[in-house]
Amino acid sequence: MARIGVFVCHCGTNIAGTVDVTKVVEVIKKLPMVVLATDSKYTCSEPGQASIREAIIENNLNRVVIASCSPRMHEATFRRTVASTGLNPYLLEIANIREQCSWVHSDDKEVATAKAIEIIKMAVSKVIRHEPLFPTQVEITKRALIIGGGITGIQAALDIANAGYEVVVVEREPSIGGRMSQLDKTFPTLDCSACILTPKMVDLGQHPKIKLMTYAEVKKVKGFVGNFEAEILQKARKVDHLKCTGCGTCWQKCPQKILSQFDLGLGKRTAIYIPFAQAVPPKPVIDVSICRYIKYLNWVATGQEGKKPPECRICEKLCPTGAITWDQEEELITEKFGAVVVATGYQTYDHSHYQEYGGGAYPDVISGLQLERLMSASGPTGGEVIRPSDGAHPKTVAFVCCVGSRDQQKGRPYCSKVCCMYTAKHAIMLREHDPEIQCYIFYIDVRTGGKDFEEFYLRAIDEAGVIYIKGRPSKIYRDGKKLKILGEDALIGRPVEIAADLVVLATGMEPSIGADELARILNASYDTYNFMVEAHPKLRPVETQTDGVFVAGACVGPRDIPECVAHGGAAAAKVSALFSQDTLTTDPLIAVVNQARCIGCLLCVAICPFKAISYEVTRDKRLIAVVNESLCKGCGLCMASCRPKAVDLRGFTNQQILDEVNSLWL
Amino acid sequence: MKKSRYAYYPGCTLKTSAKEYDISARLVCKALGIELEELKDWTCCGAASAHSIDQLLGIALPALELQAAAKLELPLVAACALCFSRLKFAAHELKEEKVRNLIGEVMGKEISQDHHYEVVHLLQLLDENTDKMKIEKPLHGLKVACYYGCLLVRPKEVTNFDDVENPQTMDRIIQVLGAENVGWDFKTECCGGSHMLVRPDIVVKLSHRLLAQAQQAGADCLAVACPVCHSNLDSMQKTIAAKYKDNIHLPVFYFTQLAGLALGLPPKQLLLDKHFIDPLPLLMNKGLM
Amino acid sequence: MSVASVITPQPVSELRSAVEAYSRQKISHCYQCGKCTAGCPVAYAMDLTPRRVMRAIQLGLKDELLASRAPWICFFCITCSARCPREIDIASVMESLRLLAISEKTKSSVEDIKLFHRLFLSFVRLWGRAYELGLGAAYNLLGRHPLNKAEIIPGMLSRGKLAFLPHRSKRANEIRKIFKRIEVMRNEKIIQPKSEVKAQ
Amino acid sequence: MALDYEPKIVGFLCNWCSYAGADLAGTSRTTYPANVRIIRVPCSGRVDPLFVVKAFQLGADGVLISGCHVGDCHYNEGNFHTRRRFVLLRPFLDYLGTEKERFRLEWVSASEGKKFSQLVSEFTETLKRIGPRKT
Repeated sequence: MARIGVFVCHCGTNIAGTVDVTKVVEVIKKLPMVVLATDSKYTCSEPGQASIREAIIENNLNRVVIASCSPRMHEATFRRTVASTGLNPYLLEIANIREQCSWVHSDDKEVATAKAIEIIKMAVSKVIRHEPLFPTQVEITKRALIIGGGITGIQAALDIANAGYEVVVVEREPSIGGRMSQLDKTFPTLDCSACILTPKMVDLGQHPKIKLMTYAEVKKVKGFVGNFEAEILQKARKVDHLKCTGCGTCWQKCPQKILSQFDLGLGKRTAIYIPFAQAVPPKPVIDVSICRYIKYLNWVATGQEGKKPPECRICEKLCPTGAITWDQEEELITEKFGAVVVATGYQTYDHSHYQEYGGGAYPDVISGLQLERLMSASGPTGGEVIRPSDGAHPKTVAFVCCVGSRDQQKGRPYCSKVCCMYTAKHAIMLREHDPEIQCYIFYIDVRTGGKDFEEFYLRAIDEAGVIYIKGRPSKIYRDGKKLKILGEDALIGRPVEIAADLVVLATGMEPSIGADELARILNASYDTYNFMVEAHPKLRPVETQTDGVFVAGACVGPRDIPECVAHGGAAAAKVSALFSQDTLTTDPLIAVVNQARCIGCLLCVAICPFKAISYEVTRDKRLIAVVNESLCKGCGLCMASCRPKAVDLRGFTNQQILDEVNSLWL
Repeated sequence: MKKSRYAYYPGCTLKTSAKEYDISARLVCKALGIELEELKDWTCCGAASAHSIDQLLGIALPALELQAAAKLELPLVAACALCFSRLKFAAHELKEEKVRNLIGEVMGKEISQDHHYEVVHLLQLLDENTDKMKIEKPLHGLKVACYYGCLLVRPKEVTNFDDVENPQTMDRIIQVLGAENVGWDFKTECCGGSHMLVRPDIVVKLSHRLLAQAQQAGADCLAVACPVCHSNLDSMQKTIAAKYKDNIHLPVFYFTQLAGLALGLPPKQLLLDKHFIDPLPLLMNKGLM
Repeated sequence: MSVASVITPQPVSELRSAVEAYSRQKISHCYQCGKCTAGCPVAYAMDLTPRRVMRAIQLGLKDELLASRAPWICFFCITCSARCPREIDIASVMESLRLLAISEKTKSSVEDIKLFHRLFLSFVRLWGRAYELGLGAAYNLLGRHPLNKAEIIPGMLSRGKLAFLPHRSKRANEIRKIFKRIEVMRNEKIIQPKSEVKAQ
Repeated sequence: MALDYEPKIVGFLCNWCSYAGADLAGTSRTTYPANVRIIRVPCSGRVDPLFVVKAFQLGADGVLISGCHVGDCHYNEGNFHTRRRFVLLRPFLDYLGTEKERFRLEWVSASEGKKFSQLVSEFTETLKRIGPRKT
């Protein structure tokens, strides 16, 4: 039997000035099950709360209605008040007679009073069916999974690890470092990329709290915030990294060569390789797609058809520690995590889609990233800038901006943000490489929104003598040894033609391949270009709609290095804050399934935005829906769609809402 | 769906300045067992003037021929790239009811919407039938720059012909003929088109760019699929060479003439003698004649 | 356009809506990257490059545009449209400017190009087919271009590439009817240039 | 119709946008007719058509459902379902002999206090014009 106490607040004159509180109390007193109705000047004040406590105890109330300001204002406060008397805090209902009554009907006391009474009646009829609710506590696995070992992932990993939590970094390449490790210098400061990156890579590699899994990919993630379980595929390296010392004998002697992806086809690497000299870990993997001995083994396995490949095994013979393990296979590793940070970064747009620029067929039309490799001292040419076609030193270099950016026709309408600056950087650096080089930069707009960016751009003009030409070129064609670029100088309004030795296309950013699949694995949303979508573009930039899954860096959109580092740090802060608690309190105002009623149509499973409903088979072989309390956010979509009304929402049950409606005609 | 019978629209120039194109096309198709039924008393498609100064006329004129072909219930094949373009545009426009009504009024007869007008170009026709080609005299050693021009490939959504920047249809045919198709970057750049009369200076400038590029790419001749391109590149070539003082000398073939040669048709019949730049010496020293 | 003149931009202009109706293109989409001009084989011969034409439409500079040579120098090779990163069919925009200039009867510096088109069509109207020799002769005569292209005429004739007499199609009268009807429809204002075929 | 006729509106407001919007109308002291009784629900998607039908059966003159603007739903996609669901309800109300005008589905954000008060005033006006429901 409900024993309800109703407390009507004056809120000074805010309510009492308009609503005849005494009259209200008189009427409410008479309602069934209301054992006490009283008023106080400021219910939320300490004395106000004290009087509620006393009243609850004196009249041993088991339901409380407080008619005051909006529940969005003080519900939490009053729950605490109620709880302090030992009564379950969820046996409270707030009647909003200030924001939604006194303040909006100040023009008519009578009407306002009448309305206040009805509002309270509704609350009373609802509170009757309130039940004691208990928030559940879930343990948190204080272990973070970082997907992607670029500068963003590295920053996030180090920050979380330094906060004292365990971190696992999963990188699909044989080494961490990402795009930044391919760069020669960085704008606008021109400091050497490797010099600032490699120390961080080493820190990560040696950090006691960080487990590094390179050459590995996340295949599956299930669970929820605090309790994720991830399946990680460790690809076969054919090299035992516990034994390997990274001495380098193997990759110096391996006879099988192939174009290096790291050098973007400008250099070669061997079948057993580390992608670049400062790789972390500094230990090789064997590229099974080209290794001669692996080819031999396959040949044997497939009944010795065709020509017999050589039984090379040179690496094995030369390895001083016997680290080569031919029988090493890929393995699926399952680990538990409390939070996930997606830092999968970007790749550059493939300019072969631009047939009008040669469709990738002209060796001397290269991408900006390729130029980075040519300029890099550790690059395929040892830092000598030469034409890929004939090794000549280019004297006239033309740059084309917005290749794969601001181009609807090519399906990339967005601005990639960094190209204007890295192109200015390239021009400045080329001049430093060879003072005789003349650079022309074709641009649509030069965008220099960033610290010291504008100054950097002007430096390209003033010091490097770059000629900026406003206009997107329409065609690049071969003319003898030269490349001709057809453009327009939009400022003078005439067509221009430039004969260059080397053309550099400032290719834009697009999400790394597979970003969309990963998003699906994590139940995070992604946009039409496969960039990750933040929970809120301004206020929740590193969160996603899925609790415990964070995003950082260029996988969210085009970003430069400082931004990536900042976002990596931000994500780390969020993860650390999460891990600073031992358990997660889950809101008990969530869906519950009445198993007896459920007919197993599973409409709710389909409709739930949070994948919080799954199903199981009962002993009597019936399909029934089951709510995962940690995933459910209590939106109530499922009940509205549930035909047999088997699922209901605690604190907002169908019956309660109907009772509220009813009360208006009692 | 390969067909062996087509309605054929030669277009005005193929009866005069581009005779050899018309003749060689017919001979080659015959050799491949493709029947061309020339539209009876066909009239001009209006290119390139009609659509430039009178939108309705620009659609009505080709629409006449589309209907004639539809009456024969045959797909329509065009030889001239300009005609092809105009026919394609008309077919494209007539998909819209508003247009059908207007043009219907202009032509004084209902235009039913259930015709979908199928228009193809000779190149596509041959490309589809390369398997039927019995190569008697493979054109070994002949380096051909395939020139497509503008209107076959553009606009893609209308002509739906091939890649806009780097088409391959003609190159495939040329390879089947045993010749070498040189890679070059001006396959679809303009030759000056119909400005021959009004702005010869433009034609000279643009055609020169093409010829120079083809020569640089190592071609010893060009293959074209359009009478306008041909007359710009062939009949103007001497003027061009003179103006730019370079020794450009590139015979310009219709791709059908090269096909004819490879199929072993007598050169005389292919009217190779109609060209301003005499191709015979080239063919001789390549041992193809 | 006269270089010295100060322009007054017109965000909304009759010209702009007419062009948009004709060409079915959204002029505001143009962000002036210049790729159209860059690839236009005849931009060098234009007083307004294609990009500037687009800009002039955006600003509603009617007189400059209708007097401009550019739309007539354009011979519809469609390279601009094929490469426009904003997917604007600039070639159709040029075409609509030609049609507008015709319907507005404005004189431009390239009357002889119009003359060529008119002559070409008048022969089609007469014979049902083009008549190259007649066209050449008439154009050179009326356009006062004596001996224009004369160098190739003999060669053409000797190679039988020019017919002395026009070929008359038996369906020429059908053609003539079509010409007539269009005239009638125009005069009776059954079709307004601005609401013509392409107009939505 | 009686001049003193005061229609009764039952309003289901989502907790995150519309309920907050209604609160804002209060904090900014805009006044609107006192004809609406607000029932707070977590999401407009929580509202079961049954509630609406019930309200009309009991004698409500109007029913208002209000949630976040499409795309702004606190639960990502709740209001999409709301929209779909109540498109289906309308013909059914017809069938019950309830005029379309008596049921409204509106999007009011937490910052649209003014919009909410206007909405209520305007809805009340409409209902007064139609007059009491004939039962």
